[in-house]
Amino acid sequence: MIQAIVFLPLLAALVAGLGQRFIGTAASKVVTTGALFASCALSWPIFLSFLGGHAQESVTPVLHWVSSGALQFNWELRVDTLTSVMLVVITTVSALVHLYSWGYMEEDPDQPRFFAYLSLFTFAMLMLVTANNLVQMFFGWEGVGLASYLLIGFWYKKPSANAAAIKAFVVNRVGDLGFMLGIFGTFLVFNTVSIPEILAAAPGMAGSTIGFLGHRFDTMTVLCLLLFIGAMGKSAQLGLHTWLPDAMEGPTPVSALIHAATMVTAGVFMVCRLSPMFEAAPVALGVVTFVGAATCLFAATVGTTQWDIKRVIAYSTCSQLGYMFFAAGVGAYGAAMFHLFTHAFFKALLFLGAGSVIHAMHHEQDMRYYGGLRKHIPLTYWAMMAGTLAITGVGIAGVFGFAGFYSKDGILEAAYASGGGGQVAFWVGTFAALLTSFYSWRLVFLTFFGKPRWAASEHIQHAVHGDHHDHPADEHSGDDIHHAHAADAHEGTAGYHPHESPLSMLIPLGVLSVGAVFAGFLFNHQFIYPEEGMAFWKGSIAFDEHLMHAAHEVPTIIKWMPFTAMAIGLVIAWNSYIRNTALPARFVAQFGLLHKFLFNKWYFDELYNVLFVKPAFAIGRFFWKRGDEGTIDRFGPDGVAALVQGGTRLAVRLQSGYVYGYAFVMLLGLVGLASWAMVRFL
Amino acid sequence: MTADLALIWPELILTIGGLITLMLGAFAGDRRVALYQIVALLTLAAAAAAVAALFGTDASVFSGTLAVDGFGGFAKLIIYAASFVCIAIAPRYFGEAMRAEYSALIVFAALGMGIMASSRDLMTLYVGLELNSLASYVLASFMRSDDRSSEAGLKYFVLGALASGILLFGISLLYGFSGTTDFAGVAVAMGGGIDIGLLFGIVFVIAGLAFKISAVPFHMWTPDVYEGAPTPVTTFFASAPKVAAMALLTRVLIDAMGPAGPALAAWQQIIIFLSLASIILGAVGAIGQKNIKRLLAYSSINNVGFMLIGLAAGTQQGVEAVLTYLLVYVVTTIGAFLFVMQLRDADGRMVESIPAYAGLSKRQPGLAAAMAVFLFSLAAIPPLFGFWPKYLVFEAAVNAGLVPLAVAGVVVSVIGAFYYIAIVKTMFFDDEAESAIRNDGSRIEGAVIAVSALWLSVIGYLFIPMLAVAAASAASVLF
Amino acid sequence: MIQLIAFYLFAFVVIASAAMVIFARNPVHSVMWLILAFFNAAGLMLLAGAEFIAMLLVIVYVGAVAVLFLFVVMMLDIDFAELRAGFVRYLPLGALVAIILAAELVFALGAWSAGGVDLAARAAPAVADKSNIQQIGELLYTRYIFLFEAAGIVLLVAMIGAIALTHRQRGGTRSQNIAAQNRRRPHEATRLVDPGVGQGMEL
Amino acid sequence: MSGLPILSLMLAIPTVAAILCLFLEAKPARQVALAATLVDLALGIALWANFDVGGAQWQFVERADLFGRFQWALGVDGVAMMLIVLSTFLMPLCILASWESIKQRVGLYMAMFLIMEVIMIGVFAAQDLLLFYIFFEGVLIPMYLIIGIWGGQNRIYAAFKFFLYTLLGSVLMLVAMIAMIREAGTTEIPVLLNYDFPPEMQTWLWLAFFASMAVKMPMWPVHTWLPDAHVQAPTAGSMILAGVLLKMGSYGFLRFMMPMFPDASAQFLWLVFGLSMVAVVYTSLVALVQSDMKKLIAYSSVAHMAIVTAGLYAFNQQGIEGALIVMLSHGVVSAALFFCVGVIYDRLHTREISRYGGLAVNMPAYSLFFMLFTMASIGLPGTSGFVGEFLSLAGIYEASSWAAFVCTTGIILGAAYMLYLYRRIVFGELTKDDVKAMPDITPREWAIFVPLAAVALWMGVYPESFLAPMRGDVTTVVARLAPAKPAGDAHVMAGKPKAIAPHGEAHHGGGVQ
Amino acid sequence: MISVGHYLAVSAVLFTLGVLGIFINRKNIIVILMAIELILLAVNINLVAFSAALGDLVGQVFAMFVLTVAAGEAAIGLAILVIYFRGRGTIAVDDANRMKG
Repeated sequence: MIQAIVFLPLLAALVAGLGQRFIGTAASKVVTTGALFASCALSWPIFLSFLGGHAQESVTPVLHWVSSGALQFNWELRVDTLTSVMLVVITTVSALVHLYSWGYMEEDPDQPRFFAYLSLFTFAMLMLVTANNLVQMFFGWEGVGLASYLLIGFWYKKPSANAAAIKAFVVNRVGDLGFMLGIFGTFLVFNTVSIPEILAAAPGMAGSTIGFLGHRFDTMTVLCLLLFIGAMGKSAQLGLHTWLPDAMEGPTPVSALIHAATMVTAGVFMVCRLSPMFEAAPVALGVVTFVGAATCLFAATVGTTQWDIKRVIAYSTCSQLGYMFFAAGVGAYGAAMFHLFTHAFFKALLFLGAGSVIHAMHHEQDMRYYGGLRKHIPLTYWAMMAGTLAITGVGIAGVFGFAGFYSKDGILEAAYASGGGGQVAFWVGTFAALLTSFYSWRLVFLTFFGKPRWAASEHIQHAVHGDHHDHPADEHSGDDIHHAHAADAHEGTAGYHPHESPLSMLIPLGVLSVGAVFAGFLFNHQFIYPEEGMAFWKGSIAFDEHLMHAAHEVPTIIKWMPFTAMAIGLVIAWNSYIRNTALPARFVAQFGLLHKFLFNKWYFDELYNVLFVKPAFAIGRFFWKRGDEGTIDRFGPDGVAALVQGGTRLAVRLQSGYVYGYAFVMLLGLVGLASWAMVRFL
Repeated sequence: MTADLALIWPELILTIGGLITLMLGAFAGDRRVALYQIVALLTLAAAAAAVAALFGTDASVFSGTLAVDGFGGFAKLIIYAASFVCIAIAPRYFGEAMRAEYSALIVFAALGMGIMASSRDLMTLYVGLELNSLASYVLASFMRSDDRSSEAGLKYFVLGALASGILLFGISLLYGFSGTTDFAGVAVAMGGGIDIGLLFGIVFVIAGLAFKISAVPFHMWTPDVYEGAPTPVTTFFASAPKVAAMALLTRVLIDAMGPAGPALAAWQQIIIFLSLASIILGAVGAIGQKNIKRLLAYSSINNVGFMLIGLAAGTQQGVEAVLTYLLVYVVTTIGAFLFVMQLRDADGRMVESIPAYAGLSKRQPGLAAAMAVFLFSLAAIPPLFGFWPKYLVFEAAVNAGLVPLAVAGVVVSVIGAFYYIAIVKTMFFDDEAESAIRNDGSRIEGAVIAVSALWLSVIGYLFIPMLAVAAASAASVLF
Repeated sequence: MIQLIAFYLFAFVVIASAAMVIFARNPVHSVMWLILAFFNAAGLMLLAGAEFIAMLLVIVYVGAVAVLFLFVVMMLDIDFAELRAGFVRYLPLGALVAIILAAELVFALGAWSAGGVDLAARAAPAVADKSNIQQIGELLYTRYIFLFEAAGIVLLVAMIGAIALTHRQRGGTRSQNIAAQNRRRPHEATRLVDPGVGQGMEL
Repeated sequence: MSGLPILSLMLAIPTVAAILCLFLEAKPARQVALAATLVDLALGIALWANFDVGGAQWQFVERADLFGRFQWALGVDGVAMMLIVLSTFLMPLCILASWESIKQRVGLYMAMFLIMEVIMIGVFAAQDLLLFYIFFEGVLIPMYLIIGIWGGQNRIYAAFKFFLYTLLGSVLMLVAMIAMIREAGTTEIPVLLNYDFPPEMQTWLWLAFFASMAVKMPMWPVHTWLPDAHVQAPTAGSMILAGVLLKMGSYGFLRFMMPMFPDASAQFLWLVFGLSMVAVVYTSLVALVQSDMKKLIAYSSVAHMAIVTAGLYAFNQQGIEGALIVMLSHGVVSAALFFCVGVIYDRLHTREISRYGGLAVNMPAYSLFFMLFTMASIGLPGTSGFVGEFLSLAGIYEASSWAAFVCTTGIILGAAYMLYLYRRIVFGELTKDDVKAMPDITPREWAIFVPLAAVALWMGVYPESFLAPMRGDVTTVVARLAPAKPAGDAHVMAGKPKAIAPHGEAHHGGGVQ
Repeated sequence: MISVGHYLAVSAVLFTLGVLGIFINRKNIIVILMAIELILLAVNINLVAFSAALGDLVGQVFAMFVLTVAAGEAAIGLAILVIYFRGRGTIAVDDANRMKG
């Protein structure tokens, strides 16, 4: 069964990708989507059986892969609780995204390719989560990277898309560097790359040291940090996050599937999968907590300033991943996985909703040109509302909450309960929750409320032929909300009438809305409650029963903190974008520098550009021109050639043609030899 | 004395044959080319047969002035064969100007060279050498109407006379300081330690002989003479006298100065110096040459340098290597010169300019391919057979402990490869030259080229066992 | 004593005239100096007891070689005035090198002592009761017969060479072709014609 | 099969065909060449199929005392066998690749390629030191002619550089070989493999061999002939150059330098690692800024081969097996990449990257293959590139964490330059008229791409087929090296077994020890 | 009796003069030929002196051969000179550099 789940998407991808010319677009879509739904249908029973507590972990061998001395790893499919959770997340979101794409990608001529890529991605992701050894995990890891690359660059004619694709791949490779070194180190230490064997042996390694780059460090710290670098790359944690916002160049379904629900969470999955290792490395866990918290805060701050609807959600994703990581960092792996689980639903929902908005707005993504869409696309509006409620964590403890409420609170409580660095993370997380609430509601208010501001959008104007409005030239370039409002002074709609999306897009929205609303409520016991958690996870992660106990025992005021933060964020957003729309501009004017700093994403891209990209090219050029050509060739072959030619000129000059010259040379030779004989004799 | 005569059949045949050739030239007229040609060729063939018949003899004749042994035999066979080819190819080159004197002179030169290779006495050495030299001077300026030929003869003569003066002076020293002209006697004298007179003798003798093999710095005549002399004569210079002089040098060094003992250190260092200087200058000088004969002159300087590496080893293995090298080198160089002789421009003149070979491989693929084989072989690029003798000399050097010499040699050989492949480049890579070059070759010459090219390609390796036996038995005589 | 004086005289003259050979501006003078040098060298050899070689030197060199030189110098119609000019520009260096060579040679050869030579190895010890000529003759015709013959060939080659190089068919001369004459038959030499009456001969 | 001299047969068939081709017109020459290479491929496959995994170290041994001083001695172990199979696999593809693009002097061209095949098989099959050298050097002549006659604009400079550079490296090795023969008294490689040369002699021998092999590989800083040669060579020439010829260098490392001079190898570990590390970073960066497609791929070859050298000098099973797989993989993938370049070069006659763009639109099948090989080149798991890279880096890590760290950065830079290349050629708007006119790949090109792609994937998914025959040989080499293997270099060594030792002697941040 | 060293010194100087004569003179080839004769003369003096000192006749025989060869050499040298003159109309050494490099 698990084989079918994993390989059906691959098969579909091959059929659609290679056979598109023969079977046509429609068949390609049917095949891939069908395969995904089949996988999904097969996955849920597995998850439910684990939920029911009567399933056991299993490993299904597929094919021999590599054996080189002690380094042996095979193609195997491992199924346990952790995998089953990921299985349903992946297959469900993927299946829905496939379906959604029927509508969203309808006009695209390259649909078979798109669907093939999506299915290929799903296959790789499934390989990742079913890996029984680190190398197969790495295979999936890289496979999803490839698919991500292909899908970000799906519209390959767009230079920005290509750049973003390469950036995603290369930045991920930086993480992979850590991952690979981590695998090597792990192999060196444990003499195996089989995950169960490593996890079994990991606690025994605590306290030992390993040499790395000329120094000696604590073994498990080194290994875990190296592996964590991999996780950072894939999960866009602070430092290696820069690719994720750019990845929004891909089609929106891709953003929903890969850059929100599944691939980016692979890092979290990896940390959870290897949680026994991390448990043996407290320093590494501290780092994970710190990085997670920092990312959480960083992404949230940036998210508050962005205008592109997808970018806001992308930073939101980044921020949520930060939550998951510090959850893992404080030892609450269950909470991390729970947030991963719920986040998959509501974030996919948000993205797909955003896609629906974009679809309706004729590919305009700038929120400054939205407004008042509530009436035009009500179903999308409600779906987005569900997602927003979920992500901001609306809910009342003990009664009902949206999905994010349970998982986020679980994280924050666990963080608080873990004490020490965890408490810092708690406060950071709480503040981030405020920001989350702010930017999420800001998105909703800007998009669905207020008056239409579409007129200034180029996309809309393209859509509406015969545009008769004259706009000030600076409106297009303005990055200030003023101008949008100036447009509003005229008629904001520009005569454009957004339409609700087709059914194929609305069904996924509906299904995901259900998930966003109920996922937390339904599953929170199994995922994060101490006893039920133990029974559910069955050791597939290092589930800390005591911590979860403690998390449930935190003071009430702490429990209410996230909700309060959420409420404050909501109020600020409402105040800024509904009540007093001039407020943000005033704020920007007041704190220009801060706004600029946040708006430019803390200048990470610029920094990296100066630090890595430009030097790489400059050094490359230097090595080429000055190194290869200027030094090696110049003093090597060309230099020798010149030297020889110099010798040739000398020899030719010596060969003057004059017989007395020749005789003189002979005499010189003779005298030279004779003198040598004299010297030698004396 | 009469018994001795039976052992010098080759020399007798050559003398008589040479005289008959002369007579025929005088009485039958210069027009009867075929007649005296055949006589001369038959003479050489008969002499070679006589040498072959005497193979295995190890005797000393005429009161020890002359040796009849395998070493001399090996060298003589090559010498006679090369001379044979040089006579055979001449008529087509000289045309109307072909005269019997040419053939007779070559026969007498071959006689002189045979004496050189068999000499066992400083006096024999000198007479043989001069017999060869005088004939060579004349041959170099044989195209007397050609300025270049007479200039070549003049230079060759002046410098050759100087060199033989130096050699003679050295011989006189050896004689004076050892009391004898017999190689064995000299060796005995050296065995007792060398004083400065003997040392000077060694220096002068080697210098004089170095001229003959055109080793640097006594090589200066080579490019000019090779260029100026008529091509069949150049072919001759590049082949037979090299063998004779090298054989003579080997004999002098091994027989008269001793492969062991105090003299070895002295001559070994001189030879090493000559060797490296020749390799380097030969390689460097050849680059940039536009005239193929001039280039082959530098190439011969270069190759002599490699042979000297084997000689520097001073071991039987080294001598074997030198002999093998000589054989392969002679085949290659004759092939290359034959190639040069095949090509004529529109006016029927020989094409000596390398740039004129541009694109030759398209017009004359077979000829160009054969030349490529010769060139790569000269550059000692395996799998061509030219690699093998170079390997042998390096092996001899390494086994004699001269590793730095071998290393220097191989490194410089790379420079040497440059100009060989530059010709290949001209023939194969460049676009065709404007002037139409035609192949004026006769079938026989074509066949000789083809056979030598084939032999120098991988087929030669199959002859290694045979060559090894022959060279070993030849070299063992000296030890 | 007289010997010593004679030696120094001969030696001085031979060196001086040798120097004049190469430094004289007129080639004819050079030849003359060369002849003088040979005479004195012959004198040196006489002093050393080599009468035959001394005579040979005079006969062969002075009688043949030097005359040949003179002949050629005269024959070649050379404008001697034009030949007066200078020596190579690296004369100082050349002279220095030459002096070094001479010094080394003198030094090296001065070290000769009969003691170091194994006289038993001599091939042909001179004996007192035979004349120099006789002893040389005996050696030549026995021990060195092969070389003697070979030397003959050397001379032959020199002869052939000299002739082959310089001999040329002059357009104006009619040389005798013996072979052609011998081959000639009566019917080739004469021709019978029967001219018609009054027509006369047409040749 | 025991009676059949299969190796000699594999040498004889192309030889005969080569001679034949010299005298044939273009069309029959092509056919003869293809037929001969296909027959050789069949024989190669037979060789592989009949290779007894786990059997004798040397199989298909042939001996004939033809040359007196040395022997016509052939035989293969697993490593040599795989490389021979690689050569025979690539040859028909090379012939096919030149099917239409070569119009001048086709007979000579085909003859040269067939001779190349003879030489390549000979190099890997030779069991005699001198025979090996003759084959090893013999490659110069045909390659020189191939580059020089059928090459690009600057072909003469490239041909000379190739010829002289590699010759210079090799001649030093010749001197070393002579010394070895003298010392050991034999030219037989199997005997020499187990001969213990005196350590100080090993040093010199190693250096001499290194001079040759490093140039052939090529290692930094003697790599500069490679970009020139590749850029100027015709497509098939580049394919075979990158596919097999570079492997001769690494084969030399494995066959000669490591087992014959184990002490010297250990002694010069730092040198090999150092140069490899420099090469990976340096050449990758240089590749990043290239504007010529072939040059870029050529530089990437240097970087890949650096991984091979480092992997070999890891002295452990993973490192060496990984290096071998990298060799095979690079043989297939770089040949494929050069063919990718050749396909579009044939259509537009320029290697300038900037002249292309947007090929995905009109050449989708081409784009797909190009993508596959790009991914294989940057070592995406599931392709051949990954297995080798992963194994060798894992091995390197055991030997030196620094080396592993620096070499692994190659995966980042490799991705950067290859994807940058791919983007500039295949992606983007299709604006240029001449590019628009380029048709997608022809059936002939399909026939070349498909086998290459199949093997690249096969090697990635099920490398056991390739690893199994070589395992025993690697074990032998590792065992041979074991006594000399550096136990622990404090500066660069990762945790030794000591690291596994429990708590007791754990001391944190102990600096250098 | 005059010591052999004296003779050898004379011959050394003669030899040097001969060598010098070959390369310092750049106007006249005939003088070069004469210089060669000087060298051979030096050798002959050497041989005779050694012969006398050793009491061995081989040196004198050798000297005779040298004389013979020298005569032949002179003949050929002059012959070459003659044809060279015929071709060029000059015997200046400076002009004999048609081939070089």
